[in-house]
Amino acid sequence: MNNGIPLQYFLILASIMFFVGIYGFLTRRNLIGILMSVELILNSVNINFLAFNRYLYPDRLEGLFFSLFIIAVAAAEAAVAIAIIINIYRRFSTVNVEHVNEMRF
Amino acid sequence: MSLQIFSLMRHELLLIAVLLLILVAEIFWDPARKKNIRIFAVILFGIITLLGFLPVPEGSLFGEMYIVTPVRLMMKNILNIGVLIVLLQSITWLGKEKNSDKISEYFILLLSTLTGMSYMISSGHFLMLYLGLELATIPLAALAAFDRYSNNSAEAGIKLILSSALSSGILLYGLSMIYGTVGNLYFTEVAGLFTGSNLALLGFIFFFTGMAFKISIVPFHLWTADVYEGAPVNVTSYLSVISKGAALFIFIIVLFSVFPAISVVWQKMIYVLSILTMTIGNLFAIRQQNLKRFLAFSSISQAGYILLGVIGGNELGMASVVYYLLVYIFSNLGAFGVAIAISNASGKENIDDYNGLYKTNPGLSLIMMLALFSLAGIPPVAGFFGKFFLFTAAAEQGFFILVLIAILNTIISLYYYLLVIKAMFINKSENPIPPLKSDFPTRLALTLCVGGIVIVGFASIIFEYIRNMSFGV
Amino acid sequence: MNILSLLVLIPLLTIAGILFLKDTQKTRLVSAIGMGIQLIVAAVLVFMYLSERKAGNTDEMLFVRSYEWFKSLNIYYTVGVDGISVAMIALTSIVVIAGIFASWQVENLTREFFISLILLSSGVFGFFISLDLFTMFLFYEVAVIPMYLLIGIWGSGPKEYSAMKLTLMLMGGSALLLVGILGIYFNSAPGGGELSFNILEISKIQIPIEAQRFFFPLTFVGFGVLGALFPFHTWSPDGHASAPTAVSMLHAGVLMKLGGYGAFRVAMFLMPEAADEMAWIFIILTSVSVVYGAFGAIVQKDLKYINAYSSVSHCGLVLFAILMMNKTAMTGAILQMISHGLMTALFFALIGMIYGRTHTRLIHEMGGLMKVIPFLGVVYVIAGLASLGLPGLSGFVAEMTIFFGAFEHTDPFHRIATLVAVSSIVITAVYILRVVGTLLLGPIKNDHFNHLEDATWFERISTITLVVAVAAIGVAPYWLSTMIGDSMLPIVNKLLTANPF
Amino acid sequence: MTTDFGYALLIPLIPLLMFLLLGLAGNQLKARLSGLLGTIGLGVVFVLSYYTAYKYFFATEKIAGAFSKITAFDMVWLRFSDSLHINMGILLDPISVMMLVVISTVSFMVHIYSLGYMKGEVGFERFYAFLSLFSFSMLGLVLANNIFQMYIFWELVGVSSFLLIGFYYQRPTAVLASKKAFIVTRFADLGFLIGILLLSFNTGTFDFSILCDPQGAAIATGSGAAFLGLSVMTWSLIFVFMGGAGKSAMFPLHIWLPDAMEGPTPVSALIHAATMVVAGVYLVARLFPVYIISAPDALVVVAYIGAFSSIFAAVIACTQTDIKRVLAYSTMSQIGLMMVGLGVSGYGGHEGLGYMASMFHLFTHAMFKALLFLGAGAIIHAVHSNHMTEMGGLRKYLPITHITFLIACLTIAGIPPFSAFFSKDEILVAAWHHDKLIFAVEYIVAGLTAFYMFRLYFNIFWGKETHYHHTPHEAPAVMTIPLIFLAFLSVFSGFIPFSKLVTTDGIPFEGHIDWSLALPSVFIGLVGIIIAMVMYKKETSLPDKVAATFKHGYKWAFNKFYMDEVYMFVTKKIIFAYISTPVAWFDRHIVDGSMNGISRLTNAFSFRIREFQSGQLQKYGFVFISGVLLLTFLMVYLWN
Repeated sequence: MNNGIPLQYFLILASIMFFVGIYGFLTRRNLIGILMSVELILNSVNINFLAFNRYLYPDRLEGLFFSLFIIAVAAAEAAVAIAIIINIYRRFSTVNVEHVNEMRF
Repeated sequence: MSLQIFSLMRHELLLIAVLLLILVAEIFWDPARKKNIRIFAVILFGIITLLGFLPVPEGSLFGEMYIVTPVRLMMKNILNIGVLIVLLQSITWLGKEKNSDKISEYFILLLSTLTGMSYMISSGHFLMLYLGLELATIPLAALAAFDRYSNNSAEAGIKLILSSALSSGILLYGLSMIYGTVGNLYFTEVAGLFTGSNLALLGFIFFFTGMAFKISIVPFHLWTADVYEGAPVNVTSYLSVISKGAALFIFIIVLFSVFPAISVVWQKMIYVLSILTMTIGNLFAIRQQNLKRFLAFSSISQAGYILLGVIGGNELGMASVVYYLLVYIFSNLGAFGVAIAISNASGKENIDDYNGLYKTNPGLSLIMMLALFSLAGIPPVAGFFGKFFLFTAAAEQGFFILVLIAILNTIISLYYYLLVIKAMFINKSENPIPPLKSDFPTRLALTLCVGGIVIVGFASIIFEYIRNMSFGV
Repeated sequence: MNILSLLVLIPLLTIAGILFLKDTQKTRLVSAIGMGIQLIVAAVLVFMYLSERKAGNTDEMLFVRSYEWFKSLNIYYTVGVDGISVAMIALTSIVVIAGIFASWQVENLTREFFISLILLSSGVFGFFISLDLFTMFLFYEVAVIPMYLLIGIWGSGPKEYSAMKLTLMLMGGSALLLVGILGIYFNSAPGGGELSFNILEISKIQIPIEAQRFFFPLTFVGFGVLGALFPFHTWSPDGHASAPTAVSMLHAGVLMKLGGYGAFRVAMFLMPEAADEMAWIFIILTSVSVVYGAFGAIVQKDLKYINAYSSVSHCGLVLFAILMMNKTAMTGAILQMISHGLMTALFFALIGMIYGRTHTRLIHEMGGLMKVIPFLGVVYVIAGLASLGLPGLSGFVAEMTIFFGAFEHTDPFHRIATLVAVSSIVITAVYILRVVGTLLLGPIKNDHFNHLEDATWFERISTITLVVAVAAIGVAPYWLSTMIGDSMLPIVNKLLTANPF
Repeated sequence: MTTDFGYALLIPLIPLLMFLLLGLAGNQLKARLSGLLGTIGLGVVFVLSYYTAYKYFFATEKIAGAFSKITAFDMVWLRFSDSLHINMGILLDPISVMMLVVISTVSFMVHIYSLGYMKGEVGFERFYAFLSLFSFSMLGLVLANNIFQMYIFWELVGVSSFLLIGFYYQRPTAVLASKKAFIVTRFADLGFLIGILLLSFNTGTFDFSILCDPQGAAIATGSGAAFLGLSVMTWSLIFVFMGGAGKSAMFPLHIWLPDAMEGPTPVSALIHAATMVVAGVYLVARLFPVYIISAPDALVVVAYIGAFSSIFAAVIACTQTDIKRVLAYSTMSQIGLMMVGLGVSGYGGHEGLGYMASMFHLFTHAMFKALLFLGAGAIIHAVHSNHMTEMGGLRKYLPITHITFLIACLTIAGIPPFSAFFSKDEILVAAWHHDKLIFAVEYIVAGLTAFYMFRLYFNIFWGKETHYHHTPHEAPAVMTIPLIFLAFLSVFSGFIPFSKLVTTDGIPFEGHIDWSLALPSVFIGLVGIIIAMVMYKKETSLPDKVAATFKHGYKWAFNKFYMDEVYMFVTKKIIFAYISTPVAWFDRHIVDGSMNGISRLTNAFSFRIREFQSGQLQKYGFVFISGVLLLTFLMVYLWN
């Protein structure tokens, strides 16, 4: 079981990924890039779940299943998002997020 | 697996059945008469709305992942009523040429989000909650972007999907921390094992903000206005009422039943956030010209008021929130119903366009006025009662200052609601919206709303009914 | 059917009746008939009340009926009246019928106008009969909201602005009020037990003093806004100036009385200890507003502004008297409400009628109108004399009762405040005579005025009704005063427990 | 105590009914008829009053040698508390009965006179309605059995006076005058009211019979607490006197009276000479026991104010040219004299000489002053002017008026055996015994009075030969008969044994004429007359020379010592410019401004925060994340 990597490492990795994702979300100008950042966030969550499950509560597989579902949902989400991004591209001829701000105030 | 599942999970199963039927109809229906799918779908939905009211035993499924209690059922029924009205209001719009090729898509998307909400409402486990939430959100993005040839609609779609993805990411991150501290994600067990450790608290906050995003609580609300404005009016009305209502409901359930241990903490958070939400929502609403955007901000501030019921943290709070949601559905859908009818007929969505409306369309103006008064909480319409109970719930916990701030906020909101009323009744217009004849479904929807607005308040039995069910959340 | 509920029902039925009419003429007629019936019912109520009292019924409230409404919160639809509410109901029905006749000539959206007007009046009636704080509050807001449309649609001048200001400020008041009511509710069972919204129930217990200190000012100011408490009175000049005739009448005549009535029925009655502690603040405010309003009225040029400031002064006197917390002064307060209600309604009716003829409300543009419209002129003088407290008209009775009641306090603070308030009678005379002198007397300033018509029949009905009421109270105040005074006893006794001065 | 005075209720009620009848239905009646109706009504009152006087003074038993106080009628009108309630009642005692006679006589005469004088005026029926209202109020005032009832009628009298002064309401001066009269007296009434408040709360009653009972508890109370060195009772009575001073045009509240002459002359005769203006005297007389026993200091105030007013007015009267104004100042001066009479009086028996004399003078003054005014009315009627500069030599044209006017002038000058000789003499006697300074003042006043009255007389009836547009003609009989009747009373009413009838304690005493003081006063009267004769009988330049000699004094007196200007300064400058305008400004801009400011602030704030809603998805995200962090910090902060 304990193959030498402490739980904290996973958690730190996950937090790094999480914040990288957030950073990406806030700074990437490309819509696809933003979407990928979100995926990064979701994956950091997956890591968290799996690590907790494996290290702390190995008798039940809740975390595991949770992350499976997250992956599935993320896929669906990405599909819809990309579809909309394509439409955005059609309408705005760009996928730069800064140009998608017709509605404000 | 027995028949019991069917009866317990009735709402969801029936919804899925309708979904499938519509899908089948879409495939086999004569293309020339596809428009009739609208009627077909609405009638089907009407039937399941009625069926939803059949008595049902309490119980749970999947090892308490799926829970049925009277109040949850009630909530589902309330949502069904709301969706029925939304669907009725959509019929005219769907009949338009530009939508003729995606009629069934509309129903399928919309009903699948409703299915998601139903699951969310019945959830007894965070996984179920999450799944329901996503099911309720992702198709919504598609709905928001439903108008393929509109820039705004596309923008609304992308803003919704990306923001909600971010928020679910954060929510999930929070859940993962809670999981890490507790070890599983059943509501009942989390409630028992939840500790006040910093990690758990952090997890709670992340979860909280994720939910707050759905309910569009300030400062997590910024997507709301843009999405509401960009999405087709019908979708906006659905967004503002149904999806917000469902999220609010489960939010309360979770707060009350999962995190009672730290109620002091979230009460303080809600205290701050509700003041922010009401105030910011109102301040933005004051200046809006576009009616949809206006209603978006108004619905933000409404969420702030509802938080007063949440902060109550007891049966009365629960009952008042559910009751208010019912009232809110009727009121807001009434307002949107008028907006939809006018938007369909004339394409006008600005408050200025409503100048002199009473001269040409007295009925619509009166309904709009009733709805706005209800939203503003003016007696004798239902909104007054709803607000009153919310405030009572907060006052019961001694949050009198909060109540005072909330009521003062209602004055600001009264101001902008009156602006619309002023436009309709007082202002004169060179070219007012011509008299329009709405078709039967629209009328039916509006009648339902008006009936709800007028009756729900006076008929104390409704409140008492909800109140009695709210025991043992 | 309880006669009290009838008072709410008749207006609603009248509205329902109007809804089915298309014809302007019939609309007026139905409104007049409906409100006429209302007047009769009110008269019957007065009669029933007096005979019941005569028969020895000493209950604090008569004709009490209670229907369960929201059971879990103990909200009941509870009605009941004592002499005070009976008097206020009578006042309201008189003003309403006068208002209906005064708005006989409303052309634009006649049906809507009468519906709003009657809806407003049903709110007022409901307010006066309610014994349950919740229903009371509900009716209170019902009475306030139609005002927006009434001023906004049928008003004149900067009507949108005035309507909005009036509505928002009054709603601001009701915001404070609602908090106060909730506070009372949650403190209505300090020893444990069922919470209650019922005024009579709550009056039997003592709300903890800490709670009172917080909720009394909220409730009092909440009602005070409607009662034109300085400095929350500024909705009144603008609102009145822009409102159409009947609305000004109803608003100044009746609606503002809700403030005074509520202030003592709810704020003072239920929270006497805090009232006693904080009275001094409000006594200062009100005695200032009595004089302040009068001085403000002196230099106004617009008839309606003059009257609005005069209302500030007179309504200030109402609140002032209430705060004196003894039977005489509080009886005087009620009398003053009734008296002011009648005469200010009369004033606004006349101003509306004069404006309808001369198309100006600026007094210096008019003059010598007595010559051309003697009927209206004479009635205006009567109203003016009532306002400045001429014996034989209602204002005198009310003011004297207040002054004597207030003077029962022997300490210098109350006495000086009283003297300040008393001094207003001179200032009142100044502005009333200034108006009468400029407007009605002297030479005719404008040739157009030579061709003005005197009052029409409906205008005569409207004004004569009010004049008769004003004179009747002024000539024979005994019954009214006794009826109110006797009903004041339980309230005063409750106050005395707090303030055994 | 006999109570068969129940019919006395009719005395005030008949005029009230007349007022209602004429006021409501007057414009339907023929003008002549309404005038007659009013006159007949007053005629009945006249008869009833004389009958009452006869019955009261001569047919009613005295109790312990004193005239009893009879309450002929009493009902509770308004109840404040168990002890304090306003009643409406009728109290008959010597002074109220005497006033009944005065009022009904003068009022009746004026009613008759006006049938001629007001003939053809627009609003003839209105005039009679107002006259009836006034008669009602004045009768109610004097019959009041409690101080509050008195106050009520006091106000009503004030308003009737207002209505009558402003009878010619299209004439701006009349409107101004009526306004002034009302507001000044209203201001004085404020004092009265405060006085009543203080008095009633000290004594616990409004009722005159309790209040004025010298042995009663009411009088004994209230002298304890003191304020600025005077007892509360004194203060309250000074305040009450303020009310009286306002109605009776005592300095400095007199300024309305000369202007009130804008009203029709019969009104001036009735209200501003004979009846209403003496209400102040009556008020003090009514409360005399209270004054003398609990607050003698207040009585000193009464005396000095009266004395000052009388000389002040007499000086002004010497310079005025409007005949009605001369008479108005004369009235003021005479009322000052009556106040002096009260002020110098004692209580009981012969001590109460001043009181008796004051009432006596009130009576005789009512008669001769009404006569003077009605005479002046006849003159004005004939020459259509108020100014003596436009008159002269009228004795040829108006013989009856001339004779009656002369009688009145002789009466007021105090020439025996005309009535005022007796009454004035006794006031002087009382003053001599009480306060020599006041006596000296009044002595001078007596001379001045004779002078200005005969200045008036000679200017009108002798003097220069004036050319008139229309030949003046004697007034019709309806106007001359009242003149003759009043002249008759002026001559002979001096022989009424007042000391037998009206005394402080109701017990008659023997009055006699103190010739040692009477002769000098007759002498100074004659001196005044002679000076006037020299100056004005023939047209000479003498008056101008005299005026030039006392240039400044004359100018001041001619301008009424600039009292009007002082008042204008107070009202226009202080009240309007320095109080009301700032108050109105404050209300609009500060109070209302702050309310508007709140809404403006909200709007501005709403505009400022719009940047949050930038439309940029990533900024939304940023706010979102910041929110999360903020909550986290809050949470850590709150949790620990």
